[in-house]
Amino acid sequence: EGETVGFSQIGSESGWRAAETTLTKTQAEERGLKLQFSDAQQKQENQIAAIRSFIAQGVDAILLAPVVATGWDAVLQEAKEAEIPVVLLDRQVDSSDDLYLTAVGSNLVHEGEVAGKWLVDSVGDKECRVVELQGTTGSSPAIDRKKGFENALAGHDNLKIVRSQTGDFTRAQGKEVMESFLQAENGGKDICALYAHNDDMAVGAIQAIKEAGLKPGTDILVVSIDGVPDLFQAMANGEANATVELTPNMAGPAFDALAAYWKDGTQPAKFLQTESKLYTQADDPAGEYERRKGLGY
Amino acid sequence: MLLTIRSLTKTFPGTQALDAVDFDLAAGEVHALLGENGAGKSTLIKCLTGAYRRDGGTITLDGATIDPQSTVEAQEQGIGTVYQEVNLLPNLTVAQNLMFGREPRRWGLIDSRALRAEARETLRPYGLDIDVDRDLGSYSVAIQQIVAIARAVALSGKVLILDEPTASLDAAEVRMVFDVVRGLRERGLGIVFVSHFLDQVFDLTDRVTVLRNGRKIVTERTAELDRVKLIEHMLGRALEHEVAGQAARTAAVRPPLLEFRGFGRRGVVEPFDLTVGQGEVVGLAGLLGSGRTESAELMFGVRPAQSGEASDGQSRLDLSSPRAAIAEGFGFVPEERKTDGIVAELSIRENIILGLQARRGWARRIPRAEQNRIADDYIKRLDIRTSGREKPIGELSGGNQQKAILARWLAMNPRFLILDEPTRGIDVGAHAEILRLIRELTQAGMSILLVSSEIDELVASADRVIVLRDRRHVAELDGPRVTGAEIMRAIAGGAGRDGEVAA
Amino acid sequence: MNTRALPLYATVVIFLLAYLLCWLQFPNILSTRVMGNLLTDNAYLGIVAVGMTLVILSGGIDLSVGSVIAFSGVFIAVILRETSLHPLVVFALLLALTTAFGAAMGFLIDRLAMPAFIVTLAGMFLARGAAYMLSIDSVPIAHPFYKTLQSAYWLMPGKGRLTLIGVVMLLTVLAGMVVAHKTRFGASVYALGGGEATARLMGVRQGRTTMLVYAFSGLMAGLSGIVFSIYTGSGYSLATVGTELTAIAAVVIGGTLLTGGAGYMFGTLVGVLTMGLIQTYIVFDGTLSSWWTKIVIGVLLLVFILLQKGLLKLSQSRLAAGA
Amino acid sequence: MTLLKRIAPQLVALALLVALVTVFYPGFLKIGVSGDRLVGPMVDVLKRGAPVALLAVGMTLVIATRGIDLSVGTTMAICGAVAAWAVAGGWGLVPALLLALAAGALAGLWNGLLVAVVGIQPFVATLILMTMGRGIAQLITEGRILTFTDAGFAFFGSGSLLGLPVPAWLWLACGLGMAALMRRSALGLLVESIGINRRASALAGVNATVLLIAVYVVSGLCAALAGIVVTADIRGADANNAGLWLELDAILAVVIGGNSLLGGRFSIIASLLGALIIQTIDTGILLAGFPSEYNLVIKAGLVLVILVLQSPRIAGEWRLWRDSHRASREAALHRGAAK
Ligand SMILES: Nc1ncnc2c1ncn2[C@@H]1O[C@H](COP(=O)(O)OP(=O)(O)OP(=O)(O)O)[C@@H](O)[C@H]1O
Ligand SMILES: Nc1ncnc2c1ncn2[C@@H]1O[C@H](COP(=O)(O)OP(=O)(O)OP(=O)(O)O)[C@@H](O)[C@H]1O
Ligand SMILES: [Mg+2]
Ligand SMILES: [Mg+2]
Repeated sequence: EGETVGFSQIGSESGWRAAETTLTKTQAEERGLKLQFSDAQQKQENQIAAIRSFIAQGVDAILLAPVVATGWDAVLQEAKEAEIPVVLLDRQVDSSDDLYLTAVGSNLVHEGEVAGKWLVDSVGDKECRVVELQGTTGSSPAIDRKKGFENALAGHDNLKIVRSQTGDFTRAQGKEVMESFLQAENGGKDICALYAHNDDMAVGAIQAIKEAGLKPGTDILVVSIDGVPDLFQAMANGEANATVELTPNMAGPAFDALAAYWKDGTQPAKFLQTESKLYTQADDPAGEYERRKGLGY
Repeated sequence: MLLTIRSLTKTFPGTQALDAVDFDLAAGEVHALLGENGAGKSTLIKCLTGAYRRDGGTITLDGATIDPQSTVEAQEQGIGTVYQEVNLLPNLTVAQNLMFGREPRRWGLIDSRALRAEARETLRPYGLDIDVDRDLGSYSVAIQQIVAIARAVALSGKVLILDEPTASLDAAEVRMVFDVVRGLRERGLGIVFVSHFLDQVFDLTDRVTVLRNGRKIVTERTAELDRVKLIEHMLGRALEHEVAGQAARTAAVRPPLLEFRGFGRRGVVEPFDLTVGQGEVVGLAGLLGSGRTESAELMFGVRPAQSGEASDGQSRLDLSSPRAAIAEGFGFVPEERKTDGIVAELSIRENIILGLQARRGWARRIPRAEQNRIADDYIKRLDIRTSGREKPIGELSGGNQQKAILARWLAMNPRFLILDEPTRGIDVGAHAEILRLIRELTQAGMSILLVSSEIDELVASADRVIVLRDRRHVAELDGPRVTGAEIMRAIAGGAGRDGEVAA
Repeated sequence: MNTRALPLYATVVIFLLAYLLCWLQFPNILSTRVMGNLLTDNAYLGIVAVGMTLVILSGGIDLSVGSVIAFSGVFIAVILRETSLHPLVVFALLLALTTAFGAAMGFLIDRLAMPAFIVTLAGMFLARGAAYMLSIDSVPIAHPFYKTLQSAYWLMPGKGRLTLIGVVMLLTVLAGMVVAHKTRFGASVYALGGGEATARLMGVRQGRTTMLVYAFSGLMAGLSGIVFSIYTGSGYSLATVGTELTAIAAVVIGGTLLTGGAGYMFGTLVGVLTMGLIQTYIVFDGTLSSWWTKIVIGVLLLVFILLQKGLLKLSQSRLAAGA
Repeated sequence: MTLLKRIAPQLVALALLVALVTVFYPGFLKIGVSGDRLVGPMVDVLKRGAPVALLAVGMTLVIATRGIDLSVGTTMAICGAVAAWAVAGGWGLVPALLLALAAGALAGLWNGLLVAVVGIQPFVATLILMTMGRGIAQLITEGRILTFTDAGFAFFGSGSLLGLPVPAWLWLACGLGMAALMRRSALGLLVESIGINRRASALAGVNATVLLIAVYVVSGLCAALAGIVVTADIRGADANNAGLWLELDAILAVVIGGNSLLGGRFSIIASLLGALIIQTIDTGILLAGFPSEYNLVIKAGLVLVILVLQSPRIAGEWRLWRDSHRASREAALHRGAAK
């Protein structure tokens, strides 16, 4: 016991990630593990350097939340040669799967599909013009959540994405871009639904909709992804309609898998998928808000 | 003729700097180019060497028409130049400066050893034994000037142009430079020499060309001219009183105004005592680097003193910073006008009222009409040559910039004004004017500290002269002992080394 | 002693001192493994900093380099994916492209008398935008030649790896030293940094030199992009955001004056290693939260700069007193 | 009159840009009324331009002193975090705003001391706070988005006054007020003089050190206002993203405003126009509906074109061409008259 685990986190760019960091730390503490934390400030080069430093230090395992899918072969190979197991958190890499022990995470495309399916189901046969707030241009959640959503809409010609712009995963940009959507779509009267790649943008956009004199959740349906507390609050107020949860507790399953591996070399499955649960206004959003409030979001 | 210039013309916005000027330079002559401040001397040189694009005119060198577009081209054609003020690069070593653009190379790479050797070789005729591997900026202005001259000489195959090369040199160094120039004349080079020191002109040059307001006035053999006539050509009128002779020193004891006791700073100036009387002109004499500027800066709080105190008879003075010194009624016209004096992109008006405004505080702006009045007043009184008060001061000729800085301080009417080389680069007319002004100011009760390398100037205006050597005040001359010979002796360290310290 | 080299000495002394302090706390830091990592992990930064040093010496600044590195990676990855060209050919194409890009910025800066800060800022937007347009996705590079490049290293005693890209970085610094200190072009660069007007009067071909300086920086950014693509084995348009600022900080810590005209190429190497050491120290420590990481990096940066300033003052006054 | 001449290039650029955007989005100039407020893309530009415009006011002064302030973006984040923390903590609106302004002033003071007293080059000195600042902001928010519900505070972000958005009033007041202060008092002259030649100004008795510090403090205060606006706008302090990279936009605005990065003469009004130009580009891109990946290239291209057209060399060539044209026309007239 008392193993040292290095954790290379992407950064702290959103509340969700802060929550993931907090949960990883508390999980490690509960299990009596020593956590070496390194914040990469959104830079892959910092993550690679951190992993190499972990190897040089001789940690017992490495948790990696990769900022991008590509480019990990060499450093993972190094870890493998040093016989240090690596567990990927919440995002995938495109390296060969024998370079890491396992990956814990959700399926980003699937999340988009869940959100899209909810919209398809709730709109029915009505004509619906959808606007989309993308995540940071080029980031894998932005790409995959867009793809999944489009998959779900395929074949339903009454739903059309009429505007799609990046909101950089931030509230401010979400609000600003939504304002311009409203502006461009006849003051918002032509928009029937908003799909945001994360909840923060949705929260910003909800404000923009309110300020334009429309009712978010009623006049414009709002569906987004992540399940952060503020969005549950919005749902409780009837201002948002649905969110797909992405649990920030990725470390728990990771530590479980590591414990088993350390004990007798058990190889876990290569992908431990977390549930992408859909929450709607019917799922006691106020209660969910209370449950999540203190998690460090 | 080696070099022929025909109807050279150059116009700046608002100024006709050169108006169809003709100029000839023979091989084997030193040709003086003279004129008041702003007459167009530097402009002529810059047009000739491609630093400025000329508006019209032809240049012929050795019978062939040339049209240098850049200073490099001029250099390649054998014209080496020392420009006024813009000299060399302080961040490069002496050797790099000397050899810039023609560094010796081995296998395509600069050969540092040969570079140093050649640099030392270039400097040899000037008797300068300095470490050529140190940054040029770490040397005094005088040494930088000699390095610039050495570089230009080395570059000039046919023509050497020197724009006020001697402004910051003292007598011994001037002699050295002149020896080199004479040697070049023997070798058949044509040399253009710009200076406001008429003695040097008569000493060195063969012919003289005078410019006034951008026009050529006359070209004559130096030997056929006398001083008075030359000045008349330059000014377009006779000079009423040239700087010469003794100041009319009154034996009357002046009431003391300021007293410095044990004033000094480690590594800058050794502690000294100094009393300045009401309406008195105290001169500071010494060789370059003897600590005159440093003494002046100490008194003005540029570098605060570490020891000693100053008082005005009633109370102790706070001289911890220029602002404090100004509040005590001090003023300071610095030696390096480009870095310490002018604020180049501001207009003449703004430069003149800057000190006044700073003293009034930012909240109380001097009304525009008042600013205009002050500026116009000094432009007229000091005869600043400009197309208007709104011209950026950086576009004035060097001498006129100096006058504008002087105006800044006069406008503040200090009780004690420190003038560090106030006449450097200033033409004869203005020179006389400034010395007249000094007299006028002292008569009105202002006290003046005059730092100068020109002993004549000190003799002409100072009531008392302090001599510095190696950062120490070594002698004080007053009354009838303020003569050129006495000052020279004290500087050289011959007479009265001891006993006269702070007599 | 020559006063111009003082900042360099100060930088080296501070770096060694810092390394000593780190070693006292984490003995592991003196292993060849960490030293090898320091070279490999900062290879791309070192290369781009060489170009930046020259630009800063000339009195300019190049904000575009981070984006150019990202663009290079994407360019290489996309071309290798779409065509069957050999990577070496692609490298040549890329270097020509980035050099031309740098030269174009230099042209604007000189001919239109526009400030370098702004021109290269636009260049930064442009290069990043071009990378987006090539591909938004991160693109893996699968070419076998890349595997060879990536696995080219020399195993030092103690299991440390001296990688190919680390060596390339050291060679680049060496080349940079030659260019800056041993060629007429280098002398012109220092001259420009010392004062444009004076440099012109002394015979510097300002236009040519400016263009070459930025072209050199573009070349270095391209090379750095190649190294970065080898380092990560992929191209990603969001990579190396803000690297220009890290590079500038490294150059400044290395003792080069931001106003131009004074500094040493070797100092930049030390500056880069110092930045790497700060990173390594923080990872070894492993207790800093995300926000304390940022604060500590800033504080360490400040401490380095203050120490350098202090050391400089001290030795200067020593010299003055001794003289 | 001289002012008009000074800002003419910016006005022309803005007009051309508006025309260009209108081509791609015909409704750009439409202004409607919704309730008691004006709505329309132009109003959006006025509102969305607020952060950059506010930053540009302080940045203009800093740049006039030959400095640069890279830390304004992070200062925004710090001040926003402070304000949100105070409001959420029940301090009340006014103390929260004062606290945020104090934080901005403190950040500016820190920069100013490093630059003016310690003597670190502005780029590096402010780079330090730029690096640290987000960490400090996150320390306050503990990494989450600190939300609040105070309607009074939100008013600064999304309220409106006499039909116009409050942020627009803020930057207009701040910019015009500062411009007036600079020109009515002697501050403008003194700031310009230390920017051109600090040493000479100090020798002439200008209190250069204090003035330099003050300029950075003003920049910090402007950043604080900008931070308040963006925080109020989304009703939450987003320490990570508030003001991210806005320092670059602010510098760009100052330069598009025709101010020299080498210090000296400055015009705040022109910088404000620069900020408007940038915001028009940004809003125009959003409205025109191009795919996101083209945003940067379009912005870079437009900025480059504007800067090239404004560059002193081009202006010089243009004047030369115009003068020679005029001269030849006059000559032709003379000839005509002679006949
Ligand atoms: N760059 C410039 N822009 C505008 N006007 C200029 C510029 N340079 C010189 N002038 C003007 O041209 C005239 C001639 O200046 P120049 O420097 O040639 O005088 P000078 O004879 O060298 O004087 P000095 O003895 O003071 O050095 C002056 O009226 C000056 O104001
Ligand atoms: N010959 C020299 N060799 C080395 N250093 C010198 C020499 N002359 C001057 N210096 C240095 O240059 C600095 C400035 O010299 P400067 O000539 O301005 O001094 P100064 O006493 O004011 O004389 P002046 O007023 O005649 O110029 C001094 O600190 C001095 O140490
Ligand atoms: Mg002259
Ligand atoms: Mg002196």
